[in-house]
Amino acid sequence: MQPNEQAAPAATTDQEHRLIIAGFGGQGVLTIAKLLCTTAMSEGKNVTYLPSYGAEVRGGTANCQVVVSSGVIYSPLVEQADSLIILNQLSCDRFVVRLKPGGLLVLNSSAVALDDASQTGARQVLRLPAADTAARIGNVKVTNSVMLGAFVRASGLVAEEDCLAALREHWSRRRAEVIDPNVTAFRRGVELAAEA
Amino acid sequence: MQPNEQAAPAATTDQEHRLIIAGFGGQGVLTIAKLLCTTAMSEGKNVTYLPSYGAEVRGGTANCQVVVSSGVIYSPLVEQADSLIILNQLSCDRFVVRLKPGGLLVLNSSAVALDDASQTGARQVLRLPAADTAARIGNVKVTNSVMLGAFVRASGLVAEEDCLAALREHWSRRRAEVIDPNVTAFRRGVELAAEA
Amino acid sequence: MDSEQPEGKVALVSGNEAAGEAAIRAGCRFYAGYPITPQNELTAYIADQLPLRGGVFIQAESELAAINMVFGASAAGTRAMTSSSSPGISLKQEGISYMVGCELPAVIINVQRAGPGLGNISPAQGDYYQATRGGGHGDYRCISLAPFSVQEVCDLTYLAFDLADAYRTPVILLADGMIGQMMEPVRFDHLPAPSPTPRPWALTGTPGRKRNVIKSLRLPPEELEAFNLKLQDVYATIEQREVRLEVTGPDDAEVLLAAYGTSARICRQIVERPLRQLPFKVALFRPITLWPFPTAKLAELAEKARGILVVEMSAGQMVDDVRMAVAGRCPIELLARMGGNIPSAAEITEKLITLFA
Amino acid sequence: MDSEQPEGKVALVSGNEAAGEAAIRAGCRFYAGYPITPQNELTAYIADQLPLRGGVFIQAESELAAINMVFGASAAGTRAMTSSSSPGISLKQEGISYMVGCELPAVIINVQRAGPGLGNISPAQGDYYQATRGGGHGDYRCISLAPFSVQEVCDLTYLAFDLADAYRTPVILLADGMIGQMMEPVRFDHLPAPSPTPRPWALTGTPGRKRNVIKSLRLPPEELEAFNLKLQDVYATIEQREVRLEVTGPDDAEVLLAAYGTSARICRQIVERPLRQLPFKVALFRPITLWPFPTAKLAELAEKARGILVVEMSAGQMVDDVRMAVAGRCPIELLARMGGNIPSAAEITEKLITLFA
Amino acid sequence: MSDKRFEVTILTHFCKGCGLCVEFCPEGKLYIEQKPDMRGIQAAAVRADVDCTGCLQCATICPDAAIEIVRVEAPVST
Amino acid sequence: MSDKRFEVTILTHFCKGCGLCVEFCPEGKLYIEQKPDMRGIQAAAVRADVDCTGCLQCATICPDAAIEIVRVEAPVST
Amino acid sequence: MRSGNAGNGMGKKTTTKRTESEVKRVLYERPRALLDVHTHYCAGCGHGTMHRLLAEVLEELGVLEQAIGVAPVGCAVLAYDYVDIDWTEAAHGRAPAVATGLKRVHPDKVVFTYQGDGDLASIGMAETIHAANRGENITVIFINNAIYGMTQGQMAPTTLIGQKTKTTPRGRDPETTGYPLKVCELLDQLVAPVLLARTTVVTPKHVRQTKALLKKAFQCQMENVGYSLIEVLSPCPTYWHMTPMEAYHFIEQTVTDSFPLGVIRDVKDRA
Amino acid sequence: MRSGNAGNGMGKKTTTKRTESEVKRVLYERPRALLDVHTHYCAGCGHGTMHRLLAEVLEELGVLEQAIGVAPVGCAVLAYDYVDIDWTEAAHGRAPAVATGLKRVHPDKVVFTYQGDGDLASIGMAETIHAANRGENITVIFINNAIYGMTQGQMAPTTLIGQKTKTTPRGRDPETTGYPLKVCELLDQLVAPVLLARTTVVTPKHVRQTKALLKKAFQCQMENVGYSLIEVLSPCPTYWHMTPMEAYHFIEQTVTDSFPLGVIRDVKDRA
Ligand SMILES: Cc1ncc(C[n+]2csc(CCOP(=O)(O)OP(=O)(O)O)c2C)c(N)n1
Ligand SMILES: Cc1ncc(C[n+]2csc(CCOP(=O)(O)OP(=O)(O)O)c2C)c(N)n1
Ligand code: SF4
Ligand code: SF4
Ligand code: SF4
Ligand code: SF4
Ligand code: SF4
Ligand code: SF4
Ligand SMILES: [Mg+2]
Ligand SMILES: [Mg+2]
Repeated sequence: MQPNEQAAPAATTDQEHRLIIAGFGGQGVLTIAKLLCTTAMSEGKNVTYLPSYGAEVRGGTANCQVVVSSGVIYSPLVEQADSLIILNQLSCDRFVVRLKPGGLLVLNSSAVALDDASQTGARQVLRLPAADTAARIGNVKVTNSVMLGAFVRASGLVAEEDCLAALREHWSRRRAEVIDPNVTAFRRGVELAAEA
Repeated sequence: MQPNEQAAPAATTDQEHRLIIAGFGGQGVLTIAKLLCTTAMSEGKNVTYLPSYGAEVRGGTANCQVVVSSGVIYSPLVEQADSLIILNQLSCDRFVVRLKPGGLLVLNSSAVALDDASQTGARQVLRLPAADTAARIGNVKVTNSVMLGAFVRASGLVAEEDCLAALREHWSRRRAEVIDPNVTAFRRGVELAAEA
Repeated sequence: MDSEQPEGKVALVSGNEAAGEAAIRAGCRFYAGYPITPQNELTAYIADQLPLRGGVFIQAESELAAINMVFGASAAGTRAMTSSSSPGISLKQEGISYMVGCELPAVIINVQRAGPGLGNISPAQGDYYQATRGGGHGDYRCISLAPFSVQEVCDLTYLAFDLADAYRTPVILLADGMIGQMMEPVRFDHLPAPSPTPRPWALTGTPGRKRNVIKSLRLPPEELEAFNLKLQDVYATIEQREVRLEVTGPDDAEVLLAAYGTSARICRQIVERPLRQLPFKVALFRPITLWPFPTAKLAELAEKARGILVVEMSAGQMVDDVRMAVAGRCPIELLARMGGNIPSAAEITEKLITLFA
Repeated sequence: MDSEQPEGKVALVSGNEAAGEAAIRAGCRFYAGYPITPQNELTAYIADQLPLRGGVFIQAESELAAINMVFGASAAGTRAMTSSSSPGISLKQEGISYMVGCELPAVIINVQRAGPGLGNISPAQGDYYQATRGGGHGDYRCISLAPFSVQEVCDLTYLAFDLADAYRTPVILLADGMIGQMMEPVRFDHLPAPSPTPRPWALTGTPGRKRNVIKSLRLPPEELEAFNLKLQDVYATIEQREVRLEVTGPDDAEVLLAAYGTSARICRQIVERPLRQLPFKVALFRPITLWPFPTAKLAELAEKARGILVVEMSAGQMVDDVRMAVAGRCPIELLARMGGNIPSAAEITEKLITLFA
Repeated sequence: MSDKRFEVTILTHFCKGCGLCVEFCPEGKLYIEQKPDMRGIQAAAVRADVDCTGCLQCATICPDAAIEIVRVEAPVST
Repeated sequence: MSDKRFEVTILTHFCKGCGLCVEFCPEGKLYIEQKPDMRGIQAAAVRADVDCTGCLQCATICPDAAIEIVRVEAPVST
Repeated sequence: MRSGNAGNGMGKKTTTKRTESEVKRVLYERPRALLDVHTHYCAGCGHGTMHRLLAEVLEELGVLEQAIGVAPVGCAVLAYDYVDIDWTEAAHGRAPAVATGLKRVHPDKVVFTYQGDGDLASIGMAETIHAANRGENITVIFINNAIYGMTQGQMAPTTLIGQKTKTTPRGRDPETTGYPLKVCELLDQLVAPVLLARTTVVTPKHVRQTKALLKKAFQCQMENVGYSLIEVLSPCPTYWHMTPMEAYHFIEQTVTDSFPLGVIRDVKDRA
Repeated sequence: MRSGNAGNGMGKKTTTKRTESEVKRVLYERPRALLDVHTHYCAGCGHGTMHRLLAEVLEELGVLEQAIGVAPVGCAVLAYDYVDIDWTEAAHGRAPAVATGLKRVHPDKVVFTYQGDGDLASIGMAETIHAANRGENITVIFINNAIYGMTQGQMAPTTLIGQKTKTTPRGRDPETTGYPLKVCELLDQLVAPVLLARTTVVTPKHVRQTKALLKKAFQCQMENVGYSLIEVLSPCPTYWHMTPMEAYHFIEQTVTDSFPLGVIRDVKDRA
C-alpha cells in the first residue's frame, strides 16, 4: 500500500509543495493549513498536515507542516520549505532558516519585522499588514484569511475559487456569521498579493 | 560456584538422602524438616528444604521436601524419596507413590490406614501410634517429635543426640516450656522404632 | 475529523481520529481510556461519537482502571478498546497479561511517545519490545500492528478487532505521535459491516445455558501448563497465518532497509524517490505485523542481500527480530534515532552510502 | 531465618530471607513493598528486621506506590529496595521506566511465579523478557541477576546494590518461587561493610550547595536524544564490564546446555552427576547476568558445539538471546516447561539423547 | 408441641468442625466429635437425647451451610 | 500623605497581560497596552497621572509576580 | 440448566429418626446455588457465611440467571467455584473497574463485586472510590477481616491498632502505618452511593441483618437506584490466631469499636 | 549559594520617577526563590499565583534550604523550573508515594507535593488517601482547576456538572460520570490528617488567606504535627474558555457552590 494511495495513486513525475505555517496560538494557523489541505484534496491532490502539539502549544507558537503533492507523500516533515506563512515574530525567528532558496515567504508585517529578507534567499517576500487589514475589516480574528488569500495568489498552489469554497464550507459548519468577514479578508489578501 | 558450596565443597562420592515429610497443616511437619536439616548441617552435611507453600497450605496438607547430602545438591525436588514421614491419611494417599523401592516409610498409624503396604515396595514400614503416644505424654502437639525420633532411629540419617540437641535449641528459642514433652516424645519415638 | 463522514468521500482526518472512526465502524461499542498526549484526539473523538452511535464511552480514573473496564466489557461479550501512549501503556501491562490469561479479545492502541520515564510527547518507537514480547508477566504475545499512514491506521484498526476475535487475544496497534497527529486523506466507506464472532463464553447471565466462568487462575501446574501450551498453539497458528508485510523496491536489491511505521515511511522515499542515485539497489522490508514478525520472508531476502540497515526511532529493538531472522546470513546495521527525533531521508541515504557503497 | 545471624556461622535460610538479610547488610535502609506470594517471607523479614537496624519499612498500598516510594527514597539518597512477584512487577513497569529516566539506583527483586494473569504461585521463568528488555516504555535495560542457590541470592543481592550505585540504575534480581521458598545453608559473614557511592545529586535540601532537580522530562527531542545516547553509553560499559556467567563441564563439550536460575541448577546435575552415561560430552552455560547477556562467551562456545539445548521454565525467552549470540553457528533447541513445573534431570537427559545421540 | 418435632442434619461432608453451631445452639443439641475423620476434621454431630426446637440458630451461623433442618408433623386428619 | 508616595513597577518581562491587576486596582492606576509586544503579549502598564496608594491589591493578585511596589518617603530630619 | 437441589444426597448425614406417616417441611437447607463442593476456607471463616447469604439472596430475588459476579484476588479468589452463576475474576483491586465494564454493557443484569479489605481498600482504593463516585449501578460486597488472608496474614488498611501481623510484627503502630480505614464513612462523602452499611456475621441475629442488607443492596441495583456497598466485619480465625469462637467474640467486643455497625447511608429509605 | 535578589534588573521596567534624597522601602517584590524565568503558564492561570505563594512562604519560614518539592505530571510539571529549591518529578498521580519515600528518609526536611486534580484525585486517588491515612508528615498543595489542563481540557473528577470538556462534549452528566469529588471532605473521614482546607486565589483577600493557610500547613510539618492538604480552587481560563477575569468571577460565583471554601479540619487549632 502507498502511504496515501487511497487518495491518489502515485504519479511518476510528482509536483510537491512543502510549507510551514506558523504563528501565535490563536492566530488561526491551523485553519490556514486545513483550508489549504482540503482545497488541494478537492483538486485531486495528496496532502499531509502535521501540527505541532502538546506542551509547545500553550502560550507559545503554533505551527503546522503541510505537504501538497500530485503523488505519494513520504515524509510529512517539512525540513526545507517551499513556502513559509509567518504570523508572528517568534515564528519568524524560528522558521525563516527552513525556507528553501528560491522559496516564498509570506509575512504578517503587522507583527513581524524582518529587516534583511535577502538573507533568506527567498524568491519572493510578501509583507502583508494582515492584522491591520483584518482590524480594518472589523475583526482581528480574520488575519489568517488575509494571509491565506495572499498565499494562494502568490503561490498558485490551489485555485482561489476552490479555496474560497473550502473556506465557506469550513465556517458554515462552525460559525456561519463569520463567513463574510473571512471571505472579505481572503479577497483582500488576494488583492494585496496581486498588488505586491 | 556450586549451588551450595559455602556449606560443603562437592565430594566425588556423595551420599544423598531424599525425603518427604507430609501431614495436616498444624501437625508440625515443617518442624520435623527443619530439625532434620539443622542436625544434618551441624554434622557437616549439605541440605535443602523446600516447603509447599501458598494456597495449598490453607486447611490442606503441608509437606516439605528435604535432601541431605555429603556433596552438592542439585534439585531440591524429591521426585523419588528415600524416605517418607507421613502424618495423615491424605498425605499418605498422595505421597506413597513417590517412595523409592527399598525406601523407608514412617506412618502415624493413629491417623493413617495403609492396608497393603507391600505395594509400596518399602524396605521397612514403621507404623507408630504417634498421636496416641503424644496424647499419652499429655500433649498431642508433640506427635511430630515422636515421628522424628522414630525416623532418626530407623534411618540413621543423623545421630540421635545431635538431633535432640537441635530440638532443644529449637524450642528453647521459642517456647522453652515444651522442650521436655518434646524430648520425651522424641525418645519415645526412638524406642518405638527400636522395638519395631 | 469534523463529524461522521459521508460515505464515498475522502476526508482529511488525523491518525487519532481515524482510529476512533474505524473502531466504531468495526463494531467497537465500549471504550475506556485516560487522557494522555499525543493520543487525546482519539479519546475526544470517541467521547463525542460513541455515545451517539450506541456505544459506551468512559473516561476512566486511570489507565489501570481503563484496561480493567475493557476487561469487563470484553468479558460481557462486546467489542472493546482502550488507547493510551507509552507511560499509560506501561500501566496496562498487568491488565493485558490478565486478558491473555482469560482469553479476552480487545484492541489496545499505543500512540508512542519518547521515553524513558516522562520523556516527552514527540513520536518514538521505543515500545517495540513491550508490544511484541508481552511487557507484562508470563509467556504471552499480542498481535502487534504497525500502521505507517493514516489510511493504514483506519484499516489496521478495523482488522485488529477481527484478529482479536479470531484468536481471543488482545491486539496492539502500535502507532506513534506523528501517525496519531498527522492528517491525511482517508476513506472509510470500503470497510465492511462488522462481523464479531459469536461469544458463547461471554458473561450474560445464565438463562438457557450453563454458567460461564472467566479466569486466569489455574492452580495445578499441569493445568496452567496445558493452558500455556494451548496459547503457544494459538501463537503458532498466528505465526503461520497472520504475518503481514510489504516489500518495496527491486527484486534483486543488494541492500535492504528494514523499518516499520513512521520510520518505514521515510525509508520508502529512498526506494521510490531517492534523494540521490545510489550505487546499489535498495529495497524496503516493512513488517506490518511486528508480531508475528515476518521472519521467513526476511530470511529469504537476507539470503541474497549484502547487508541490512535497520532504521528505528529507538535504540534498536526490532533489530533483535531482524537478527534472529537473518541468523548470520548477512551483516546487520542500525540507524537509531531517539528522543522524539524522526530520521530524515538524507541521513538514511548518507548512512547507506557510508556502509554499503 | 530465626533472627539476626551470628557471624561466622552457616544458617539454614530461605531465599526470601537471604535476600532480606543481604539487603540490610548491603546498607539498604529503605524498603517498600506489597504482599504477594511467593515472596512474602522477604517482606516479613524486612518488616521485622529493618526497623531494628536503622531503616524504614513501609507496607505500601500497592506495588505502584511501593516502587514510587522507593523512587522517593532513592532520590533522597538512600539505598532502597522493593520486591514482588510477577503480577506485582508488571505494575511497577511505569515506575521503573521513570527511575531509569531519573537515573535513580534501586534494587528490585522479582520472585517469579507462573503466568499469564493470576496464573498460580509455583516457580516459573516467564518474566525474562520483561526483566531484560525493559517491560516499561522507552529504551532502557536493567541489569538482571539470576541466582540459582540461596547463597547466590545473598551474594547477588549484595552485589545488586553496588551495581545500582555504580551505574545509577535499577537492578533486578530475577529469582523464582523455588529459589525464594527453598532453605539452604547460607553464610553472610563474608559480605563486606557496605560502601554506597557518594550521591551529590540526591535531594537533601540545599544548605551549602546548588539545588538538585531529579526529572525524566526532557522536552526538546535533542535533549532527550542526548540523554538516551548517554544511557546507551552506560549500557555499553555495563555490557563490557559486568557480564557474569559460569560454564561447568568439559572444555571440549560437543553439546551445550544453556539455562539460568532454577533450571540451571537442574541442568548442572547432568553435567556433574549424570543420571546415565551420555554418548557425548555436555557442558552447562549459565548466565548469571541475564542482561548483560554473556553473548561473546556463548558465541565462542557455539563455535565448537554441535548443538545447544536451552532449558527454560517459560515458553522460551532467553532462547532469543541465545539465538542472537549464536547467530547461526550451531542448531539451537528448546526444552520449555511452563505453568510452575520444574524440568527434571530425567527429562532433560532424555531430550539430550533424542536430539544429539 | 406434641404433634411436631424438628430434625437437624449435619452435612458432615461440608462441616469443618468450627464448633459455632455447638456454641450457638440454645438447647445443647449439637456437639463436636472427639475423633477426627479422614480429612482430619472433628465434625459436628447431633445428640439424640436432646430435643431440637427448630430455632435455626445453628443453621444461621454455620459458615459452611452444613446444617439442614426439617420440621416433622404428624398428619392432621380433617 | 504628602511626604510619602508609592511606586509601582511592572516587570514587563514576566507580565502575561492577563489584566487582573488592572481589574483589581481600586485607583485605576494600571492599564493594558494596546500594542502587543514581540512575544504577542499586551502587557500591563502604569498610568503616570494616577496616584498609587500602595494597597498591594495588584501585586497580590498578579499570578506572575510581575509587579513590584515601593514606598518612597522624604527623609525625616531629626 | 442448574443441577437439582444441592443439599441432597451429599456427604455423610447424621439424622434423627424418621417415621413413615409424617409430613416434613424443610426449614433450612443449603441454597440451591451453592455448589456441591467443600470450600477451601478455614473453619469458621466469614467468607463461607457470606457465600451462603449471597446464594440465598440471589435465589430469593429470583436473579440467579441474571447475576454476574466479579471475584477478587484474596481468599475469595475461588468464589466462582462455590456459587453457581456467571463469574469473572478481576486483577487484585480492579473488581470495580471490571464490574463497571460489565454493567455498562449489560445494564439489565445484576452485577456485583465481592472483595476483601486489601483488594478494595488498599490496592483498589482508586477504583473503589471512582466506581462509587460515578454511581455505577452495582453492588459491592466488602469483606473486612482486618487482614490479608490469602497472602498469610499481613496488615490490611483496616487492621486494628496494636494488631500483630506478618508486616506489623510488633503490632500496628499508628505513627508509621496510620489508623484503620473506614470505607463506608469515606464513601459517605460522595454524592452518588445510595446504600452504605456495615454489618457482621458473628451471631445469628447479625447474619439475618446482613442478609436483609444484602437483599436491599441488590434491590437498589434491580430498581436502578444505584451504587451500594455492604461492609461485613468478617472473622479470620487463622491469621488472627484465634479459635473461631474467639474470633467471633473479638468482632463483637473489639472490632466493632473501631468499625461501628450500622447503616451509614440509605437513600432509598430516605426517599 | 542562591543567586541574589531575583527581582532586580529583570525585564523592562515601567517605573514612576525617582528623586535622589528619598528613602525607599520595598512593599512587594518578586520572592527571592522565584527563578528569573517566564513561566509556561497561560495568562491568569492560578498555578502562577500558587508558585509565588509557595516561594514566599518557604522564604518567610526560612526553610528554602530544607525544602524538597515533588512536582506532578500536569501543567505544573515544570514547577522545578520556577522555584529555586530541591525538587523531584513524580509519575502521574504518584507524588504522595514519592514524598513518603523522601520524608521517611529525611524526617527533618520540609517535603511537599504540588498536584493537580487529575493527578491527585483521579489516577493518584489511592496514593492520596493512603499517604493521608498513614499521616505522612508532609504538605500537599492541591490545585483544583476542575479540568485537565496539561492534556488540553478533559474532565477531571472535580469538573462541575454540565461543564463542557473534551471528554464531556455535551457537558458533564452525573448519570454517567458522577459528581464533582470533594477531596477535603473525603480526607476528613481519616484520623491522621491535621489540616485540611479549601481556598482560592481569585481576589487579593483570598490570596492572602491562601498564603496564611499554606504557611500553617508547612508549620504543621515543621512542628511534626502531621499531614496537611490545602486545596486551591484555581482558574484555568484556557480550558474553561474564558478570559482570566471571567474565570476568576466564575470561581467566586459558581465553583464555590460545588466546592465550599473553608477550613475543613484544623487539629492544631483544636488542640
Ligand atoms: C498485583 C497483585 N498484588 C498482590 C497480590 C497478592 N495478593 C493476593 S490476595 C492479596 C490480599 C488479600 O487480602 P484481602 O483483599 O483482604 O482478602 P482476604 O484474603 O483477606 O479475604 C494480595 C496482596 C496479587 N495477587 N496481585
Ligand atoms: C500515566 C500517565 N497518564 C496520563 C498522562 C497524561 N497526563 C499528563 S498531565 C495529566 C492530567 C493533568 O491534569 P491535572 O492533574 O488536573 O493538572 P493540570 O494540568 O490541570 O494542572 C494527564 C492525564 C501521563 N503523563 N501519564
Ligand atoms: S457450624 Fe457448620 S461447619 Fe461449624 S461445626 Fe457446625 S456444622 Fe460444622
Ligand atoms: S435448630 Fe436450634 S435447637 Fe435445633 S439444633 Fe439448631 S440451634 Fe439447636
Ligand atoms: S496581573 Fe501581572 S501578569 Fe497580569 S497583567 Fe497585571 S502585571 Fe501582567
Ligand atoms: S498598589 Fe494598589 S493602588 Fe497601587 S497600583 Fe497596585 S492596586 Fe493600584
Ligand atoms: S485465611 Fe482467614 S480469610 Fe482466609 S480462608 Fe482462612 S480464615 Fe478465611
Ligand atoms: S491550561 Fe489551564 S491550568 Fe494549564 S497553564 Fe493554562 S490556564 Fe493554567
Ligand atoms: Mg482481608
Ligand atoms: Mg487540573
